[in-house]
Amino acid sequence: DSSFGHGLSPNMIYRYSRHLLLPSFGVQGQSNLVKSSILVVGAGGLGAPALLYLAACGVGRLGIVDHDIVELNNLHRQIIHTEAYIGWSKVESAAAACRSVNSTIQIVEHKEAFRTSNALEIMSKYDIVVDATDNVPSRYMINDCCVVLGKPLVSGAALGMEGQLTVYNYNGGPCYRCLFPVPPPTTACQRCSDSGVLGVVPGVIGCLQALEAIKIASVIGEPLSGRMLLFDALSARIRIVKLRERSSQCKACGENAALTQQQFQNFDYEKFTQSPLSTSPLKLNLL
Amino acid sequence: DSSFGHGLSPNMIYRYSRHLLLPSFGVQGQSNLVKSSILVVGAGGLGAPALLYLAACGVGRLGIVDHDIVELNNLHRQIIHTEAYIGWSKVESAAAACRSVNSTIQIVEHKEAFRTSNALEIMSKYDIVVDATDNVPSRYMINDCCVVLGKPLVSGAALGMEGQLTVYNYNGGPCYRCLFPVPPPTTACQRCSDSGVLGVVPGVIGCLQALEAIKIASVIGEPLSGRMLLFDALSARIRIVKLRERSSQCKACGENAALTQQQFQNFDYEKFTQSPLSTSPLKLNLL
Amino acid sequence: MQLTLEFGGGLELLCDSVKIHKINVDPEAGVEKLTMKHLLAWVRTNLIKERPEMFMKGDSVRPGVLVLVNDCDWELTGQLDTTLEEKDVVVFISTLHGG
Amino acid sequence: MQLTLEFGGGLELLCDSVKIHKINVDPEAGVEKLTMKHLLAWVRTNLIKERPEMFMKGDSVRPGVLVLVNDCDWELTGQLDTTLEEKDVVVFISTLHGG
Ligand SMILES: [Zn+2]
Ligand SMILES: [Zn+2]
Repeated sequence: DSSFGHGLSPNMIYRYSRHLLLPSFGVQGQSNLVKSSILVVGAGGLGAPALLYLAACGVGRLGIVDHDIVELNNLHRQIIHTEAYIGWSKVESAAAACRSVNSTIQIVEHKEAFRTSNALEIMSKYDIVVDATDNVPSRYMINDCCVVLGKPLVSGAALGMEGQLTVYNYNGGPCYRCLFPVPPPTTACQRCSDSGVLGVVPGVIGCLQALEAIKIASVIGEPLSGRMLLFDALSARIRIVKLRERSSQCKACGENAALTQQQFQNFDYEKFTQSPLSTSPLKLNLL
Repeated sequence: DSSFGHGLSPNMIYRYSRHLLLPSFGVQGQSNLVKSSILVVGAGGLGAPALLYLAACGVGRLGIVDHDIVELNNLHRQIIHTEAYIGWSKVESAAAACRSVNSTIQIVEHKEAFRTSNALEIMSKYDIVVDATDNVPSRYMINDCCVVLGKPLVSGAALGMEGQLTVYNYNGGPCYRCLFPVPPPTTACQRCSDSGVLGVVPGVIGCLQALEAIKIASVIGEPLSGRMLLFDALSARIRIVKLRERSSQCKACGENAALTQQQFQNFDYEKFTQSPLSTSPLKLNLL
Repeated sequence: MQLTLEFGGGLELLCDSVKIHKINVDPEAGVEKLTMKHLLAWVRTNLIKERPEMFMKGDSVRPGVLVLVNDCDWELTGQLDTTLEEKDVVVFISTLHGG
Repeated sequence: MQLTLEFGGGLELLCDSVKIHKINVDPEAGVEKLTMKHLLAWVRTNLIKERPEMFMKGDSVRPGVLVLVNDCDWELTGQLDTTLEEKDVVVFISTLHGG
């Protein structure tokens, strides 16, 4: 610890020197980061770069939730996992990688599926949540849990050659349900495992998720709340668009909503979205 | 090898299945990638994510040039290096990381400074060049070498809270010297080591460099040639702007230029830019 | 009236995989202004080649589709009643869930 | 004439670290059109607070600065002779070299 009030040890000052030199970040930004805690749900294509950059930058406590195991066909995009970890839990693999780049932060392994039964308990220990999952029911569940607990949510998605990014439930801004009160038809809900994704596309979005989480945690800049970034990798075009405000009619965050912890725990997200929370393995038949 | 003409083994088909599923990429895109070779100059903040994603996606031969060693104050942004590699050469460290995510590609280690004396020989072995360096003379030297050898150049830069990205010398588009015929005054040339950089900013730009290199190598989409991406992390704003065309007056690629290999080798880039090719270590005095 | 329409997030698959459409469309006979409501009907008739239920539900877009008029959520511009002007850019994008 | 000026890549440090400036500037007396040449002189007088040599060289910008008029390189619009119109956005950005 330190007697300078910023909580940065001499070792940290050396490690994070390029952050401390930045006038718009500096000692205060790094000090805020070191005191913050961030939960990343999903250690896959989005979570891989998000976790590495969050660990490297010095977030004080970093939680990882996933129930999946590392497979060879993940490695084209999930750059946090190595061949040596095929067959291991993604959380153990990701945690080991994070520790190897920064042994000075606390890394918490949640080797379980994120469900209504454990979501409140897990999420309540963190300041900021990063949604790096790959399916519709998880996105509603994580959003609602963030609303119930009052946590900002950095939400990213990638499929094919496209990516999307925004910050929900931040500082009076809209939540996921404000934008999407009714779930899409199941036929419109493709997953990377079904439809493919160019590996570096979640790479770009995952890095941007880390950036937004860092901005919120260190209290710098303007987070991407009430705005959405739309990324088209093939044409190298990016749009940042203005979103609607928080909806007073929203079933999660609206004026008369007041979603309770009990209601959240009893809500059936698979039934609501008519989609399973877990992915079934891919049957590929190319030849 | 394979008897199906696309050069993909059953193991590759499984590993890259999410690429093969993509209609706009598919077997042809992956096959092009596997047959391509990419040189990344610089295994630092930009090179780290670029190298990991290029290795993971299946580029056939990946070259890494750097003369630097891994230091603790690199680790906040250079996520390819781990604490265990502090004091090692960055090339060895990066190559080990790339091999651990993909042992099926060829990784070539160039543990030396990129100089006019070795540039032609090194670069001639690759199809595409990624400029992930951090200083002005290197940027002119790499550009000119690409012009002499006719290689497309994916150029990224990051400093502070900002990043820039474009593709030079591609398909009749402009080169670096078309845009910047005269080097900037040395007082305008800050490096990350002097001025600081938020670690995830080169992360975003490095991923986008990997993407552009992948697009060129796999012959898909519209590379960012004649356009430049300007990224402002603090405000979460991105502009993609239209650049000038190739200049007929350009000293490197212009009509009457015809820069020869001999002229390139004799050109003094440090004198031209009045900046050294190597960085001196940072003296930080915060306390 | 000249408009640029863009489809993304998979919706382009409904229009021959073409993402950007430069179109000319006029208001209904007897009406002065071109509204989003009329544009949606026009798109369904003229651009959507297959599975129209993946684009529309009733006279609006299906759940999960964001509509942006000049880079602004159509909830802010009046949804179906939004009046379009010459050279406006309208984006239809399906929200993604992959990672 | 209302213009938006943006400074980036470190040039904002020359104008009190403010990146975006909404300004009102009129053509020179006796001249009808506002050109980039006049705007540069105006910026140097009114916005640049320190080290003007980091922004200009002679009557143009210094080497290493890109000038963009409505997201387009000013080499394509006529450089110093570019005529500006109401609500144009002019970006001055210093090229970065870090990594
Ligand atoms: Zn809401
Ligand atoms: Zn040139």
